[in-house]
Amino acid sequence: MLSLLWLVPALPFAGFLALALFGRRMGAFAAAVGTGSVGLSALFALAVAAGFISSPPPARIYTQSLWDWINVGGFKPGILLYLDSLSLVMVLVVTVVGFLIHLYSAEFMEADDGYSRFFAYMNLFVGSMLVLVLAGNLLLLYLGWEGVGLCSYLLIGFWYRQPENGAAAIKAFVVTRIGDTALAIGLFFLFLNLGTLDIQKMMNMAALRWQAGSAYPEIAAALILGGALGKSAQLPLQTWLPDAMAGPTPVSALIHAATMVTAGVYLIARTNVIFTMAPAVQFAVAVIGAATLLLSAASALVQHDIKRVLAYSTISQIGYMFLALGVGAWSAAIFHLMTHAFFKALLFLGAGAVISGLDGEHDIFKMGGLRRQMPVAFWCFLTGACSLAALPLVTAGFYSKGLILFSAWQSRRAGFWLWAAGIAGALLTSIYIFRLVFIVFFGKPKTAVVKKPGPRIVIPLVALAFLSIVGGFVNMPAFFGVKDVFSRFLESVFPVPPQAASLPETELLLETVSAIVSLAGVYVAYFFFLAAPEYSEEMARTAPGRALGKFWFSGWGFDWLYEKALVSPYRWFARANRNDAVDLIYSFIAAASRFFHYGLSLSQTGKVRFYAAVLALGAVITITIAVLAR
Amino acid sequence: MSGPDFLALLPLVLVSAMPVVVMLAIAFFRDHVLAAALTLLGLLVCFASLPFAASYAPRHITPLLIIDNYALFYMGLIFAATFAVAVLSYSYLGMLRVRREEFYVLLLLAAAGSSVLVASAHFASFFLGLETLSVSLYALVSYPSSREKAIEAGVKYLVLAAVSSAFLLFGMALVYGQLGTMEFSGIAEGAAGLRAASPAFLGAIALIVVGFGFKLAVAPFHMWTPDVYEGAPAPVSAFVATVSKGAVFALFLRYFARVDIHQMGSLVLAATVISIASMFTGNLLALLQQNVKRILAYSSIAHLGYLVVAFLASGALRVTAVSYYLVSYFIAMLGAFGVVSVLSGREGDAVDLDAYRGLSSRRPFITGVFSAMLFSLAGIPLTAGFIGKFYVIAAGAGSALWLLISMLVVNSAIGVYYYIRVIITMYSARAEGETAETALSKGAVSLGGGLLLAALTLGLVWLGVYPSPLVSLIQKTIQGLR
Amino acid sequence: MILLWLIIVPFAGGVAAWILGLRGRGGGSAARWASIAALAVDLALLAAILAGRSAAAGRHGDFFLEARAGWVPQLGISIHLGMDGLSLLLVFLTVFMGIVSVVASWTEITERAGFFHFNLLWCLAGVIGVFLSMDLFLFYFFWEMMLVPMYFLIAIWGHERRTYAAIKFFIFTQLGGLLMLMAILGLYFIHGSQTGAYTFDYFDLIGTRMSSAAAFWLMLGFFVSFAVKLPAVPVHSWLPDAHTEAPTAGSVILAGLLLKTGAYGMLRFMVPLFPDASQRFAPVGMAVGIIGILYGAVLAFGQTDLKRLIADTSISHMGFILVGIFAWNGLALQGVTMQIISHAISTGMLFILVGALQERIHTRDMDLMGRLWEKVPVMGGVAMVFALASLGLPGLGNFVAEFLILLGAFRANPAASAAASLGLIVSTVYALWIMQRVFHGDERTRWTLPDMSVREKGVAAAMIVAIVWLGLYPQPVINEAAPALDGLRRISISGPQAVKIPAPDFRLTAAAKAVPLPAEEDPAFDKKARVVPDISSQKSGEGVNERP
Amino acid sequence: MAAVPMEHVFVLAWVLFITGLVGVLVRRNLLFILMSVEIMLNASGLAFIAAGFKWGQPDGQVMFIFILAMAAAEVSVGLALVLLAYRQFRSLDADQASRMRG
Repeated sequence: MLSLLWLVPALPFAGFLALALFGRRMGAFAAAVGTGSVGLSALFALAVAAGFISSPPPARIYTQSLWDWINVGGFKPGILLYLDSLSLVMVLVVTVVGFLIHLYSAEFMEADDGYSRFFAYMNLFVGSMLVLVLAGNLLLLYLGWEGVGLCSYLLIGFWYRQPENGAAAIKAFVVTRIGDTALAIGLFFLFLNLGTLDIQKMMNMAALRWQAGSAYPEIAAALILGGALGKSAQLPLQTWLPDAMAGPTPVSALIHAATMVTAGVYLIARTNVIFTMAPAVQFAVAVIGAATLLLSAASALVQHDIKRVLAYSTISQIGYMFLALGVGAWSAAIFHLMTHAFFKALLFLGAGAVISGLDGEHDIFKMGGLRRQMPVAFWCFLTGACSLAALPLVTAGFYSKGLILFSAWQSRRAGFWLWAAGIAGALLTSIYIFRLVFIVFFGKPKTAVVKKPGPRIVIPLVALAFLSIVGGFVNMPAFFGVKDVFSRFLESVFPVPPQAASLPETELLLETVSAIVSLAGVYVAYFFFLAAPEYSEEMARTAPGRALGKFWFSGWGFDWLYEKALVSPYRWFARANRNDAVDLIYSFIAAASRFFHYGLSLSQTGKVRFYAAVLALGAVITITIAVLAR
Repeated sequence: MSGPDFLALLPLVLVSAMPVVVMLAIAFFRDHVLAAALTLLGLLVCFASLPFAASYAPRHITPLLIIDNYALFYMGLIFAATFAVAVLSYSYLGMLRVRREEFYVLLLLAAAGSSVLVASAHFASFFLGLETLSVSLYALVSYPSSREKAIEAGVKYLVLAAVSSAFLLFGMALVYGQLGTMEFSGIAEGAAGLRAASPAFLGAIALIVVGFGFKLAVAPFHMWTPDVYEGAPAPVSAFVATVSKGAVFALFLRYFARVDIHQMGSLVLAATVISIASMFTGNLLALLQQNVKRILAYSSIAHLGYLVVAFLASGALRVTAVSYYLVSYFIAMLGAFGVVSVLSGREGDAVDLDAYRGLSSRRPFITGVFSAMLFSLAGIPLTAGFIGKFYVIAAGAGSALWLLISMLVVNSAIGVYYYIRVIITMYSARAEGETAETALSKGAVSLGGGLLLAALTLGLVWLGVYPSPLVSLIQKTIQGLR
Repeated sequence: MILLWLIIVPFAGGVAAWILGLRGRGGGSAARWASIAALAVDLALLAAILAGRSAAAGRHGDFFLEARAGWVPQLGISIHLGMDGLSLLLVFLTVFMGIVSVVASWTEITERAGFFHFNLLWCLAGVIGVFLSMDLFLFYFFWEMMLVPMYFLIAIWGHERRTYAAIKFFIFTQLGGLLMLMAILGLYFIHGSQTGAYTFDYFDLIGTRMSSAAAFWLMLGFFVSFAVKLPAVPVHSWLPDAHTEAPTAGSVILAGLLLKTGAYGMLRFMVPLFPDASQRFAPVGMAVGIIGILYGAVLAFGQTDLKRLIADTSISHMGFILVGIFAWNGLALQGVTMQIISHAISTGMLFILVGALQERIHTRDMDLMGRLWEKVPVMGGVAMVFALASLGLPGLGNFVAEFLILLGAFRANPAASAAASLGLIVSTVYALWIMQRVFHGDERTRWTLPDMSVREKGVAAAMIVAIVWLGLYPQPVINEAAPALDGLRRISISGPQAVKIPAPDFRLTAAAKAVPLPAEEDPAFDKKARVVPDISSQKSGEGVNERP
Repeated sequence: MAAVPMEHVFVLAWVLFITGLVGVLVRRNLLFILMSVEIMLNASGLAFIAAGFKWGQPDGQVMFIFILAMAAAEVSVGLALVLLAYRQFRSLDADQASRMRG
């Protein structure tokens, strides 16, 4: 069973190749190829999972070496697949969610003239993502890492005719590449100090050779963190994600919500040994996560574009995952990664259904009352919203977020503050998502619905809604008395978190607080955006409200700052230097030569007496030198 | 004078007899073909006598002359170059409305004078050879007496050459006054005896250097060059650029092979200044020049500057470098002026660079030849000029003349600009509506001219690809200088 | 002897092409086929070498073929050709790129096609000569010889400012070449005066003792010459002009091969001849490389002329080569080799695309393009692949190259490597910018143009296969180059002077027995913790150096 | 003769030489220029004779005869040219003959 592993990433790649070469002649068949390859891949993934669980390989690690990639001296990263419980979880998330979204796209993208191109890119993405999560060494991981970045670029700019889409795509690629470069340097550092990029050996080696808290793991962790920040859109590299919403909605669902953006979380979880040895950087991860979740939740609160709300929400939710990573709650982070994949994909797909239903309308203030016109979309979206807001007991988000908050509370370093940030974020989350629900689905209809979702859209929505609810039950808090299956499953990968002396009562208390907070958020949203919208409008009209709204709307001014500090100067310099200042040196030499040429030409007067004079002068000079310079 | 002496002297005797023979022939049968044929034949005979004479070399013949391999080598070069000039002249003169036959007499006289120069070992023979050469050249330069430019060039050349002769003579007189001998070997001994060279002696040598400098057209004694080259008939320009300079340089080297210039630091300095000045002056003046003959004139100034670099070197490479460079320079200059010559029409020489535009499509052969010559002058591989330049730089590097060869390198780069500018012009398409067509002769290249150009090109490439035989030959000439 | 034929065949093919091209009608086509035939013969010769090389071992270490004939014995110049893995790869690349450029410019060249192919093949022959010469004079001879045909290619078949570009190219490279000649001669005389044997032979000159000042100046002569060819900032400014104005085949050969001769020269000559001086110069060399990487990218980003943009990216990519060479360890050198090959393919193909585009719309101005994907999706897709190669996307050859270079450089100088890594970011900017301006975005001019023809698709397919293959399975190339690179590193340390002054950065492999191995470790990091494992030193010897 | 010191003769020769040179430089008329050149040549002739006298050799006088012969040849060609030049330029002004320059 496990030996089928290579097929899991290979199938999407094969789909990509077929679509890239013959896609334009396939017509509607392209969707079958695209979806089919990912579907098959998902089936194989399930088969592999069954095999992995039923007869676990030794040490719960299965590796499959395909071929030698590079072998220079001791540097020999291979094309090596590596399966353990962590990557298995990721593979399942990627293939299953990926398949659902492909299915959704088959209908969603039907009218588009780039139908086959879309599926080609999507297949390439799934393939790359699978390489990323299955990579046995960091270089192969880097290949997948950049590959998904590429697909993200391609799909954000999928509708290439609009320049702003292209700009968003480039921005996404470049900003993530900044992080990637840090990661690349990290790879150099790791290889040269640990002698391998093979993840498992590397971790063993690090534990063996480095002392916890010394400069080596700190540097390595910081560099890896750089990569993760870019890919996962965390402060200060978060600016690309809202703009990335220029891509088709399924793309946002798959890449910018469920899978790619969480790759940073996966990377840090993967290299948890190093982060554990680097307490300073790990704490920075937590702080960055906390800051990001708050900042972007605030931004989500004031957006008009339905997808931008979700985009900020994604950043914020990944902030939670970083928070979890930062406090050493590895499995909590992965747990939230999984549930987030379900409910955020669901939200995006629901939003997509709404957008296509309204003929491409993105502005939530032009929507309204869709509850009746699009009941399936409404119920599914509501499920996702509940899960995101972590409404207690019945949603997956409740369990995963609760675990994170609990872990933050337990953290030895600034535990309370991290928890407080998380809980404040939870309140904001619940407010902004229900603001969205109330504005879009309640109230008066403002735009006519032109299209109802067909079965290929409904099935994924329902499936994801289902997962958004049951996905949390795999890991319940201790006081429920149910086993924390998920954490146990990941035990072989992650070290056991340092258990502070805390009682299940504490956990119960915290869960209760967060349940209350999320419900309160729903009420606040109801009050300000449905029951009494005039209050919120009033608030937004005051000077500080306007300023704050604008500030939040623009994502805390990061774009502005980067534009002024980096992009504009770079562009200005490149333009100004178009003709290459260095060339001036040579132009000057050429000009000087011309000058001397004309000067000397003037000396050739054609007058014989002048020539004789020069001759005489030359004679004088020669004699002078000969006599005086002895 | 013994029998072997006469045999060793045979080339010189022959080449001196030739003008007389041709003159007599003209006196009886005034015929262009006959005169030309006699000239060519005579030069061939002279050339053929060289190996014969070589078997009796080296040999001092009277205090005036020395026949050694070195002298014979340069005589061979002179004969060959004169032969080429004569071939070119034949078709060139065909266009002129003047008496043609005396041209060959003058040409042979000039060749005879040059031959004396390269074999001279004494101020007197030096002076005689030089003046024989010069006076013939005055007449040759202004030979097309109906051309205004030719007369102007003749007058300029005459006045300036006479002045420079006066410098040279005066210098000789002063040297003689101090050392009491006019033989080069005696002067060398005397100079070595002087040790802390006296200012008077250095001044006298400097005057001689001025005389040499004028003939070699190195800066700052170069002013006449472009005007004379432009005004003179193209074959004569070729002669002035090659034989006249080559012979003088050969003598220059012989002279200073005896008198060790490196004992006289100030002269080395003067020569260095002259060399650098020549390179820059020549190349910069040529840079944007539109007149092809003037370009070649300025180029020759620069090339003599390069040669001085080799001259300033010491060691075995010095003579090899100079000789090899001179051979490559001879071929390239003869070829270049040859091209100008065959393209020239009755009204005047083909000097306007614009007229060369688009030549490659109309005259591919000529274009190819000219390109090869220019590439050689620029020192590009596969041509003799490449090896020549390599030798010069090698000689300089071998003597650690880093300043000079750096300057040479810089100047090569400047030089490349105008050489390839000319080439580019030939290969670029003619602009619409231009009618410079008339400026260049449309007539077919004469058989002789064509063969000559082909032979020169072949020689150029041969020396560029397989320099070894010539190097061996040159190395045999070195002993005579020690 | 077969080595000599490798050079002679293109020469002869060029002459044949010229003669065939003189016939009016059909002459062009005949010339093209003659060129292809000549290059195919070369390819066959290479195949023969590959097949039978174990039998014929050269005199010198890693050289499996050598040929030697007298030339100018008076000066100790001989026609000494030698081939090791590095040369083999580069000659192969030359022939490959030659075929590609002939095919790519099949319809572009209509005027004087015979002469065009003559120049093309002579240029290739010169490049092959450069890659095979083991005599410094011969090397210089070929080095200068390839300029003239390239000059003609630019000056006759170039675009608007061809004259300016051709002259600029010629003067820059000529000046550089002459500086190298000075250095060669300096070395020649130093060696000759010490040993009494005046020779230009590479193997004899290696290990010449000299004062460190002399070594520095001579090294500098070589460096400047190679830096001009490479090109490195600030002597790069001939490149944008030459590449932009050259016809497609000219640009392909310039970018693909001529620039690489500079890299090759540094690998083969500069460092092995002057190991200590190069090592002392390394920080400066790396700095020059880094500046090149960044400056080239900035320059590229500022352009509106598509071809000029691509030309400027070469400056950036060649900066990596400089960094790699001055890092001078196994990883970096393998990276340099990979970069030489990958960049030839990626940039070559980009130039072919620009050429194809210009043939169709007669402009290179990106302000006039935009949204071309709509019209020519295949071309757009191909362009995307090579734009991505240009920015170093993993899975394509350039990534392997740049990663290895940076990895090796990190060992030698972490700060420099980190700075050079910024190149990964700036290259992204310009590469995506190309796609945005040309294929995406607004339609600024309404063009109607056909997509790629079968011939063009064939070229593109070959290039894509090559670049992907290099990206996913570069091992054959690495194995081929390994003994040669190890050999270079060995001779660069086993010279007499190197024994005196142990050079920590110029390491040798286990295969070298003469000198005790300095441990391959990074001094900067080693002080605090003994964490340096055995990386490339011992294993590279065992792993890839086993060929007899 | 012995009464005249050697140096004086050389000084005279120098003076003559420079006089001639200055003549070449300042005179416009071609004929005068030629005459000035003759003065320069004669200066060297004088120097030769003096040098020959100093060393008691005939060589100096031989050289002087050579110089005379050469000067005659030169002048004959020179005058012919002057004649032609006059025919062309209708003037003997040396500065007139400056069609070629640059």
